Amino acid sequence: MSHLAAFIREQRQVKPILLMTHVIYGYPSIEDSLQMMRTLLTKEVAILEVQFPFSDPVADGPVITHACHQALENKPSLAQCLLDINALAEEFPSSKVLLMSYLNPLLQFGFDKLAKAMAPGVSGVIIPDLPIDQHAMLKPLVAAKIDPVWLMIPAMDTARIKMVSEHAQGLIYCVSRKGVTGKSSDSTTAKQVLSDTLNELKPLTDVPIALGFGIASAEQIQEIIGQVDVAVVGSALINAYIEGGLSAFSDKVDSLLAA
Amino acid sequence: MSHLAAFIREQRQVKPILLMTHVIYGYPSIEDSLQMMRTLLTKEVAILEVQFPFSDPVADGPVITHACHQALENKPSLAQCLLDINALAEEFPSSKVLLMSYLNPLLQFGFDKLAKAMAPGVSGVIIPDLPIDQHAMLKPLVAAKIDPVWLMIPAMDTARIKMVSEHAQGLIYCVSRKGVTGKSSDSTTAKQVLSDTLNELKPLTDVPIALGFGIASAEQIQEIIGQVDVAVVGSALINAYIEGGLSAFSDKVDSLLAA
Amino acid sequence: MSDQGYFGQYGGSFIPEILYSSQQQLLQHYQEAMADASFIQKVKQEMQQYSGRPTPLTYCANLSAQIGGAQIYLKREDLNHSGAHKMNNVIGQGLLAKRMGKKRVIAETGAGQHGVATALISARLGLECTIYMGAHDIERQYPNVFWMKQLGATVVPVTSGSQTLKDALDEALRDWTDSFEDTHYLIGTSCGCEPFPEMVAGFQSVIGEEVKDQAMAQIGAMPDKIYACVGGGSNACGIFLPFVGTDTELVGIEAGGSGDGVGEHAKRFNTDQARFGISQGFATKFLQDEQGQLAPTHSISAGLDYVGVSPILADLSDRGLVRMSSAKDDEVIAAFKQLMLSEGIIAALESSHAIAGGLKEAASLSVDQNIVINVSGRGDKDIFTIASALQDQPFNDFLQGYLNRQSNNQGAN
Amino acid sequence: MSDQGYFGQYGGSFIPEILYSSQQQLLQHYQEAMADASFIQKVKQEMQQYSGRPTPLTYCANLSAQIGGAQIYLKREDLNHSGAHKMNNVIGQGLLAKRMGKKRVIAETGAGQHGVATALISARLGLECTIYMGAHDIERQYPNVFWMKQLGATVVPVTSGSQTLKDALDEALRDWTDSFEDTHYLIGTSCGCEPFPEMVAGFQSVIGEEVKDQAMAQIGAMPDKIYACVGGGSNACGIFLPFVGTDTELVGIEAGGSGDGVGEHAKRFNTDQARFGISQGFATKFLQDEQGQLAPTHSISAGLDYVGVSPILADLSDRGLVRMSSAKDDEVIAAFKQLMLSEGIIAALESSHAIAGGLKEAASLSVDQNIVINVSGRGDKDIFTIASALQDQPFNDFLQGYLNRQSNNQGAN
Ligand SMILES: Cc1ncc(COP(=O)(O)O)c(C=O)c1O
Ligand SMILES: Cc1ncc(COP(=O)(O)O)c(C=O)c1O
Repeated sequence: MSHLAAFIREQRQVKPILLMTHVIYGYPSIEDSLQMMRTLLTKEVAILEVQFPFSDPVADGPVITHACHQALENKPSLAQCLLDINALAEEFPSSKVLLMSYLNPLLQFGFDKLAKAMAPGVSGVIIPDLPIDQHAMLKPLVAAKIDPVWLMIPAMDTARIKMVSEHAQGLIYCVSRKGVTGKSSDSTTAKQVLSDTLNELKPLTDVPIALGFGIASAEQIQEIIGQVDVAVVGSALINAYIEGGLSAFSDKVDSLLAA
Repeated sequence: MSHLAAFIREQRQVKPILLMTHVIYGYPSIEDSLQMMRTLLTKEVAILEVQFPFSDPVADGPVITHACHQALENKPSLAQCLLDINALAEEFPSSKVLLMSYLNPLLQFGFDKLAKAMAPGVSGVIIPDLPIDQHAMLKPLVAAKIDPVWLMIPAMDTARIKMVSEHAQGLIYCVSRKGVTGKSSDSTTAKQVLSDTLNELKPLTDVPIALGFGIASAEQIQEIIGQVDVAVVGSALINAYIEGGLSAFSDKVDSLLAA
Repeated sequence: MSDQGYFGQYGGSFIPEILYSSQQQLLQHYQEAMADASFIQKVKQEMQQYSGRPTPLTYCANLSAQIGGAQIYLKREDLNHSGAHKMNNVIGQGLLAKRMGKKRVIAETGAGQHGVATALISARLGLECTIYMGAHDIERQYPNVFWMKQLGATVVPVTSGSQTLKDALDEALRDWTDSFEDTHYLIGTSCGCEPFPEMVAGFQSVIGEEVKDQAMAQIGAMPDKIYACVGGGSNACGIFLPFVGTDTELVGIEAGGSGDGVGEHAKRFNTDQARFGISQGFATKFLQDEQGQLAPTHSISAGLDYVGVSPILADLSDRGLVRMSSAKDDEVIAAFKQLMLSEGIIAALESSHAIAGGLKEAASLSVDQNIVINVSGRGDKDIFTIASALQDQPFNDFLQGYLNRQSNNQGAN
Repeated sequence: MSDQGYFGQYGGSFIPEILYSSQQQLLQHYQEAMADASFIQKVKQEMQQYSGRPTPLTYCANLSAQIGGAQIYLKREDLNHSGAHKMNNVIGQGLLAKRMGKKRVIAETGAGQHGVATALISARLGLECTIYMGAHDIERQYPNVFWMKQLGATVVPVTSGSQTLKDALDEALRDWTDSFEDTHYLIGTSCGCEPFPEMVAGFQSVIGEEVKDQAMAQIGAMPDKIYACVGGGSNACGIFLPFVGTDTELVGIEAGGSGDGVGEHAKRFNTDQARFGISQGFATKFLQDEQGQLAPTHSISAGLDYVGVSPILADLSDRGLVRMSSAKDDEVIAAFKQLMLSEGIIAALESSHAIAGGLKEAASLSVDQNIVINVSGRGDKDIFTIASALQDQPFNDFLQGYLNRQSNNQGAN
């Protein structure tokens, strides 16, 4: 079975919920972004999600979109990104590293080539503009035991939840109902819909579940303990960096880990 | 028969050609325009043509048009104009005074009223935008023995030349073939057409003939001696005034009279 | 239609003798052309294939509901090539000028709409083109001047008198007295000496003819009332004439301007500042002072501030066959906005007078009555006037930015 | 037409999962609507009664003679309400949005033409309207922004990325992921996820359908070649599709820009700077770098500089059913002028690309061949660009004078 799934289950033995944190490769500079990753890995964050920037990140909100465009100023290359994060994965075996990007940069790189370049250290990939219907595109990754992390949303219809559960391997990434990254949706109804959907999913699969979009504090993480295995924090960390640089970033991570 | 015609014939006994000069009532000021008229009459110019300004003088060129608009700044009234020029006519019996204006100011004044107000001193009226076909409009003037001075042009068709000759009384005003006041048309062909037309007219009437438009010098006057009874000078005098004021105006008159 | 060029006491021909023969020539060719089915066909064809006629009749559901009275339909002359009804007239006269063998046309223009239309048809028909435009109007309407020049026309600024439309007309007449042998005077509205009022109204009557068919097809009845703005009167004549003497009431809307004082409006009806007069080649109601001097005019829409009016409308009004009303500048802006917001149609400010007049009266009509308002032209040409009226700062910033870029470029060259 | 939203290898649906259900809803309603004769009838009626269709086919005698080759005809989409073919699409999608019970529409716009068209139809149909427009484009095209705002639309400047059309599209998609329950995304060209490319091309196909009838009536034969400019591809699809597989050759003209360097043009064909890619919801040829980052574009016409192209055209080109060519900025200005001076038609700079392409090829055709060039829009909107290209000083003086009057007025208030 999936290394990623196994890793998460093992960690969950001791932790009520795991933290998955997000860094953009090349923001604010390639050096600093690697520094952020190091910080996170040193603090033993369970999962590190590295976003390779794309010029048109339609699923991202203003904070990450802006950060991606700044990152692109530094002309990041996907090949180098994968070398760098493989090295980190090797250096910090007690965390898992995931790649996140949009379809086109990966498509241009080529999925066969990508499968090779992600191995051995990058466990999975998140592609927000690749719908589950297109799962066949990722065959080369699956063949190489790299887990596509499919997204699901609350109130997704049953047929599609099934499709996700059938193709899920290491992790299922559940995002809040509406909008783009950085927007929290904490209306009670939204929460109700979410738990209904999770209840519909869980009987269908034993793949671990991550919940993301809009989680910015330890409190919010506390709230979802018991519902999912992994809490994803993205924009909140970038905001911390924007406000206070690397040290604020580091403090933010600590406060989240305290959850 | 017409006093005006009689006057011209009488003068022509001693002069090869008579001079008809043009002044705009109210330009540059009512006072100065009266002063110009006095100058002309003192020099015993045969005929004084006084133009009562109109806002839209379509048959006039830039010089007179501009002068008319300046004259209007002084808010001239036709009633006062007629009083003023009647007084001059009385003061200088050895010249004849004609009124020139466009149709609308006269129409608004009313032709019955106009007939009364022109008498006794103003012998005739020139209305460039009143075609001969409309002669009936001037009945009240004709009844009061005030002469409509009809315009004719070279190459006018025979029927219309006839019409003019039938309705002409004191003077027929022949203008050059094309364009507006201030434009001379001294091409030889133009001259030929002109004399052809005059030759067509003369057998039909013994009313004196004036020739106008573009006559600016004694030489030009010399040239038409024998062809017509009266030479009309308009813009040239205003140009003289514009260039050198009243004295230049006066000198210009002298040079013209020297013809 | 006219009797020797007269419409009741109005109309006629009061032009310098010099123009007599060219006017007679025009008259004769016009009458011949109108009797020539192939010419009529050619005009029809150019109106369709070049200008896109027929223009639609647009039902305004939202606007009618908002007003809560009559059902409101718009005749969409704004969809003509050039963006105004002016195109109908220039197509007709342009083809006539070609038929007469003229090499050149001249025209007067106020807003510049007729100037642009004339420049367009001149390019299309291969005629030289000179446009007379008041220096004052040029200042206000430069974008139209820009296009005229781009189209190869010579634009002559008229600096005499009030430097507006009437002076441009005077100047065009002066040019014509000098050039009639090879030049046609392509007058832009239903004014001037015979046969211009009848000719222009005739070419524009395609508007009303279409409305008849469209009303039958879309309403199933003739409209109860038709509204048109009245400058010189050509769009009004065009939509009115086919309905004269029918049960449809015809309402002309003049420029009420900013007030009723002399020079504050362009009303030739319902004011004692205008009365019978003769100038610019014809007899009609002119705004004039007691001395008979033509008076200054004002309107927020450059296309409506003309001192005279079509002799055809003056006569129809005397005979009670057309009713004349007016709309003030502020009512016009309000109507412009209401139409824009409720139906997504940007009408010319000239046309917005008709809309203001129509909406005002529609309210008191019943829901089973139908009115047609003539949208004589489109309003994008009026962006400077509208932006100014609304004091739109971003527009000023945009212009400033453009100017800055320009001076930089020129620096670079 | 499409196979599950695919056109060969292009098209498809690559959107965030969040949009899946609203896309499915749109797909279903679209298919139902297309099967509903009364809906089709309603679209036809609005196209005629609101936008003035059919637009004419104009024969250009002077231009054809000048070129000395094929007979040149123009399809006059510039005579649509709003001044461009964009109106055909917004009428169709606007009525569909109403049918779906949506209260609001959102749209991306580059030049602002689609933004204005969307704002117009939104006012007409009583829909709330939000337009996303690159901050950079807003600066260049403020007059269109002015009208959108006057029409009651909310215009959101997009300050991310290149601040042009593609970023506006990204931002509109982001809005949609948040608002799809009551909002229809009214995309402006034949791009995006299923069913947008097919739907937009379908509503635009009225152009080509009309050309078929008009060619028969006016030429007595189908045209030998048809030319259209290609930005996103909607006007090209509209005039091409009814002719695909016939003997008429279909030629698309892209923006050749100022040169062939990266960021100097907007060619997605005949350049190795563009290749198969997937973004903005669909697969097509995208201008992109080796990392797959979408590339910057340039064109003198804001409406053509889009980084992708309709998947329908990408496929037709692969299959040899459409030929792709391009015209450079300076050729475009020259063609714009030549058409204006010879026929009195002021074409949009976008459309002038098609004219440049058509005239270039017409010369080498025989006089008994016929070509149709699609004039997708009118050019008065481009006055700032043209005046700048021609460095027209009087225009600058006019603007300066306007600004001076403005500051005086504001002083007065
Ligand atoms: C759009 C529009 N409507 C109306 C007019 C007024 O002219 P008329 O009264 O001859 O229709 C003009 C004149 O420029 C115009 O441009
Ligand atoms: C007049 C005009 N033509 C063409 C285009 C390009 O769009 P498309 O390729 O979808 O027709 C635009 C886009 O703004 C436009 O305004």
